[in-house]
Amino acid sequence: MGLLEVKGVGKRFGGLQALGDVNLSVQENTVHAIIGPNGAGKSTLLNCFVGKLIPDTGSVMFNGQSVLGRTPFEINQMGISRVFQTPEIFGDLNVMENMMIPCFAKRDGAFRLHAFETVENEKDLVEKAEQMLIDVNMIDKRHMNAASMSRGDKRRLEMAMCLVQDPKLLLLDEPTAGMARADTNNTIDLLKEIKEKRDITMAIIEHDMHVVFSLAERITVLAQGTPLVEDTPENIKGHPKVQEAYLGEAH
Amino acid sequence: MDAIILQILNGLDKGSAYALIALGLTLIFGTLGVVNFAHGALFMIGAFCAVTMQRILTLSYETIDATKTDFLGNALKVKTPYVESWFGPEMGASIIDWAVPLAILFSIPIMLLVGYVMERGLIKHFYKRPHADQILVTFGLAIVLQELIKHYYGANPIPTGAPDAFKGSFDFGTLLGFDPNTVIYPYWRMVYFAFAAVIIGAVFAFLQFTTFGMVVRAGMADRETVGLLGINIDKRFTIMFGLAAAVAGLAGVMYAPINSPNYHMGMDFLVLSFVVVVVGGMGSLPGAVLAGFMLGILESFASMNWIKDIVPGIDQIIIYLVAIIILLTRPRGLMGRKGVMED
Amino acid sequence: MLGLSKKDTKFLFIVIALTAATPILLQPFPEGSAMSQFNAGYPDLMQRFAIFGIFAIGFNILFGLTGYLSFGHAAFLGVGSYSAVWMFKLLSMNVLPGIILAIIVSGLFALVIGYVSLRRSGIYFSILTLAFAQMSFNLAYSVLTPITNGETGLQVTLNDPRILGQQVAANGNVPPTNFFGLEMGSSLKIPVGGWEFTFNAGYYFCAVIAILAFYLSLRIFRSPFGLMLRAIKTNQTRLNYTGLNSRPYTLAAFVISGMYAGLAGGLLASMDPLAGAERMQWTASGEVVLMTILGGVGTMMGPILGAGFIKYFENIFSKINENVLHQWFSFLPDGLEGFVIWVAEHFVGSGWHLTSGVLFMMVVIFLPGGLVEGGQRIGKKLKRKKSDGDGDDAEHHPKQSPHVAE
Amino acid sequence: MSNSNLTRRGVLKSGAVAGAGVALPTIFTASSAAAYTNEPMGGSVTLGFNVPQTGPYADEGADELRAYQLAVEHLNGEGDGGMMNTFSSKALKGNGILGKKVEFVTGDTQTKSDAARASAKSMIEKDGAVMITGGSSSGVAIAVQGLCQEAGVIFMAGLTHSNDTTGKDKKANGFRHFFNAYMSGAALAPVLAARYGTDRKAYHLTADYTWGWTQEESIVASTEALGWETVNTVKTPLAATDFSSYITPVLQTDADVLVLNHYGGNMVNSLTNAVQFGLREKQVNGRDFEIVVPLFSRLMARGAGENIKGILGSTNWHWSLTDEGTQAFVKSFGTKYGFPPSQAAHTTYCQTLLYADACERAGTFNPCGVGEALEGFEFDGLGNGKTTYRAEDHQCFKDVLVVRGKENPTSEFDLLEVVEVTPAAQVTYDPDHPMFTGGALGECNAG
Repeated sequence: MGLLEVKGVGKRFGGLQALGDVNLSVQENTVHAIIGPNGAGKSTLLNCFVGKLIPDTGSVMFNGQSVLGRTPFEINQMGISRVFQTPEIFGDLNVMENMMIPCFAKRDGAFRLHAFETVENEKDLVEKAEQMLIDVNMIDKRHMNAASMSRGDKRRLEMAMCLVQDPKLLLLDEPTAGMARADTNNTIDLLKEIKEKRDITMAIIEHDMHVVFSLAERITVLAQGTPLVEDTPENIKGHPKVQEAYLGEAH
Repeated sequence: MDAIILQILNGLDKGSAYALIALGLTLIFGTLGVVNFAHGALFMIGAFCAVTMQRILTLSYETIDATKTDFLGNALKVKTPYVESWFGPEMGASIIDWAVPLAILFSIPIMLLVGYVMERGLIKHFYKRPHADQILVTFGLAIVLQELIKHYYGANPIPTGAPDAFKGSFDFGTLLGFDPNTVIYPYWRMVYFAFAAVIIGAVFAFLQFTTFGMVVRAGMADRETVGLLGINIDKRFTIMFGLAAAVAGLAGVMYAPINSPNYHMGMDFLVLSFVVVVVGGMGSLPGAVLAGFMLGILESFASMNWIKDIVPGIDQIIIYLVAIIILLTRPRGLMGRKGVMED
Repeated sequence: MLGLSKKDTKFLFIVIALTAATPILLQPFPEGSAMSQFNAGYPDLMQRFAIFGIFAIGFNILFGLTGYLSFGHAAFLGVGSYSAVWMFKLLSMNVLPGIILAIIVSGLFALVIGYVSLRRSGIYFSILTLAFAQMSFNLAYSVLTPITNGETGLQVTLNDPRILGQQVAANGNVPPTNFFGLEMGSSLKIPVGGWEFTFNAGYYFCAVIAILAFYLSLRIFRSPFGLMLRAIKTNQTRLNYTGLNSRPYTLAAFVISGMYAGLAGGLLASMDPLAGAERMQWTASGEVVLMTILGGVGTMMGPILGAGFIKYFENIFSKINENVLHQWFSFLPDGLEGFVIWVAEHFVGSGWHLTSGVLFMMVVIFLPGGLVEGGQRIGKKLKRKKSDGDGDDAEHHPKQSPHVAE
Repeated sequence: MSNSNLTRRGVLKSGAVAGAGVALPTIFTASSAAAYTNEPMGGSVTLGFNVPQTGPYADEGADELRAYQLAVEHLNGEGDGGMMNTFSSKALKGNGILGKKVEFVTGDTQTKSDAARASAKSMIEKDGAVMITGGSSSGVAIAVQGLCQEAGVIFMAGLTHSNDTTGKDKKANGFRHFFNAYMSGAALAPVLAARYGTDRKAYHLTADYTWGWTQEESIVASTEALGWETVNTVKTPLAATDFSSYITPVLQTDADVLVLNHYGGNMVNSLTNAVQFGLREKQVNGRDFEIVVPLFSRLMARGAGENIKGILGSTNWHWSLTDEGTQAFVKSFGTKYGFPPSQAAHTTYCQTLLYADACERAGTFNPCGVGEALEGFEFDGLGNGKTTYRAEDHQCFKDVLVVRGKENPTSEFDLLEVVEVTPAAQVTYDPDHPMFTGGALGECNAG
């Protein structure tokens, strides 16, 4: 039984069958990549995990519970954190404040009217957030305005914000999209580091084969809304079906 | 039945004014992304173009009539408009009588100019500023414009009649088999409705069938991409602002005979037209027009006696009530696009 | 101290000191001098500064922190006033029950309106709140006259029951509003040289409450709750994917700011026991928006400054008439005097609206951050002069997030 | 108070009343230092002119202000003296009031009860005004009257026509010179019956707020008493600008008279709309359809242009009256400003003179003394014939004018012609008439 069990998920948008009959199982403590050419339905699938979309058919079970029909914040409270294709951070706040928000969410749940406490006085959480910033090498930028940082730093911050919640499952939506090669390599290193430091399950949607093969322990190949194969990176590399699916693709 | 026909006509008439103002608001919002709180003031300036035209035509010289006395007991000064002495009393009188239609010609260049100056002088600097700032600065401008008008024209309404040819009303009822004089409608109000229909049609045709319009529509949909194509969209948007001002101004000129213009008529319409725009859906031109007519008609129905007997005070709140219901059932109004002004 | 950081404590004490000294600060010109027209140190206006300060502080909790622009906040102010006056009519002229009821009723009202309106965001939210407030105003003016006394406004009369208090005062009139015997209208007048300072009980009552309100909002700004509200303003998507439900946060902010408005309304009625329907009109809602933007959205001091600014112009400039102008400019030669007065007339007396319109535009054009930004710029200039040649230019430091208290 | 110097001075000032030898600062209510609120101490006395300067009634407010300035001039012995020369009471000497020069402050009511009270409060608290006057709507008049009662100053109402001002909301410190809705009805109904017959069917459109309701009630009662039938009474929102949807239903009834209980912009628009829909040319059962506007104001009538021609209504006063009081007033106002005064100007001018005269006769500015002098005061020569300020409700009783929109005006001011001057006796009612009950004057308050 995997941490995330996807059974028979299908989704139509009008006349377009975005997802056919997707079955997928993400095992605990593995890095699972979902790859496929443009329009294969990767993002649609991811949106079904986090509550943004509800599939027409099938089930998505996380840790033995269905996530379908739940809102994004409920699913996050179950233990799934998500990193977006373009970093979603709180631009008007500084780095430390960005970090405190997931800390509060983790401790206090989806809503608490803590109007008469002071952020600075939450020593445990401040310490936790600072430790996380140290881990991702951003501690010297803690007072910086988040919007004024480079894209790479924003990505780093977003990941830190997700990781500080100790998620059971971390979903990454093309974490290196639009990045220069150097930045991509930094991100790969960061993710590897994270993987080494803590027990975490990751599901990555990715386009870039370099990233996939550097990180993934298992790979699902998606084409036209249905999974072609699921296997280890080594086996996927030489798989004829995969090559066929990617024929003519730039990657 | 006759009552309902009449209220539909009333509604179309009120709706014409709402729709014309809302159309201009939406043009400005859709193209420039600016929330223009001074739009009501443009409508008001339009109406005062009619007043000014009337004033110009009735510029008079004074002669003393010794047979009559004024309120102080002095000999009465009789005013004779210059046009009457130039063209003869009858011709002159009929020229004055046609002040409002003449004001249409007079108002178009004025409104275009007002729009151009407003856009280049002020609005331009607010494209990238938050909507709250745009609201504040245009609201300030609206106050300034209305106070200036108040200073020179006073606070009282100023009667600005329609030409005699359009006075009186048309008896619809007899065409439809009702008793005479039960279903009648004033000519000028019918003119107003027709005029609104023509203007709305013209604006849509302009946007639909001219290259200029196509570029603007594309700009409304995706400003950056159009900008990337190397098209000078800003210049076209300036023209669009002038156009929107002209639409509001024409709506005002034609409205003058329906209700005597006063300096705060713009503010009276402003809030309602915002409700109309939002109910129609931000940025949607057909939505604005549709919502304008819909709310006008509903408002008219709500003022019918038997409805007021059932729900007292319904005519006071109907527009807001409908707005709430529509916004709760259709999140982005009748025809709004996703993501516009939602943050 | 008081759960505040050092900087905030200092800030709070400055505010307390300024509030306490208001009767002196607002009376800079001697009585009878030509400039005494500009003095604002009389009870009614000082009370209004404090009360509208509270209103704007509350509004800023919603608009400044979450970015939700309510265009119907005056409705809560009006509801607060009506509740308070009803308490004066039924219970007693003690202001306490009135103010408490005002806060409770406006809170409930805000809960209902907020629950519905917060289903939408952006301008759709603004229009929903506007619609609710306009409905309240229109009905209060007409159909609800039995409750609101319509056009005239709800007043206390000699026939009211006032079961816990005096029905008629000893002098045969309606008893004055009081706080356990301390009459709101009572003042201590102290003449100093040519000046006369008025220390009014009602003002200090409002001032104490305003300081409490300010302190509370300072705590909210610094609290995790306040942080969440600011997060809502910048990125609701991220907030939802971080496991936080934005709806109860925005609703709580809406209700809290509605209660602030109700408190302001209750105080307004306590200082002057009348509740007029115009308090709920869209122009009144717009006024608090203007106050907040004019002062500086999301800053602590901004809304208070904005409230003071607008109320000052409304009450002082509208009272300057031609006679006063003649007094001022009588030293000029005749022709010039005539011209100066002709120009000035546009802006004072019946032209005070024009002045406020021009000032709104000037502030937004030249001070996008409101009056607070103006203050900061002046402060910076002074600082720069001091540290001239120091080379310690602020711009060479990494950009820091602006501190919300500034 | 750490500065003992400040404290000492405070005591010195209040010492006269608080008693010598009190070492602590005395907390006193706004006015107890003096015998009454804002007792004039120096050589001048300040009056507060609180009129609408912004909003739809701003022009009316401006005219009120002109009249106030003229009255102040006359009181101080400048100008030609105006109606002071024709006023039956000769207490005023042209040397100010009680020898004190008259000064004034102005404020903006914005035609909102809140703003009006704020403005009046600032006059009382900041400028030391001993009397407040003005206003152009009943809501404002009642609100400010209540304030003046609480603060202990006299309120001389400006333009306010609602029965409530001297009915259920009457106050001991408040006085009204203007006529009211009941009087409009009582004056108008006989003229209507005489001209249009006693078997008419009336349809009322009424502004949906307190003034509108009292006027509708008054007109309905007085016309029904003469045999008219009321077909319907419809309330219209204050904010309405286009009245078409309220006018068209009239077409479907058998009503042959339309009564517009509207004022200001509402009146202009509803009348304009009614004429647009051809109601003036309409025939019902062989008789001309008629429109009636019970409360006419020349300033507002101007906004309706030609539409007012031939329409009957009532008004408090009109410049074309020929008595010597009116002529003196019109002459001095017209000479100064170049156009004739409005009824609002006339009322505010009269109120100022009446107040000053009452102070002279009472020998004090104390509101209680002034009130006593005004109560039951009978006078003449102020343009409305013999007039009484009734003690029971502080309402003036005088002749009421029934007017009609003039067919051939000679100037832009010559819009109304007087049809009949209804004698005061005909419009007088009992103080406990049901339309006026529900309130009490209370005791005069001197602060």
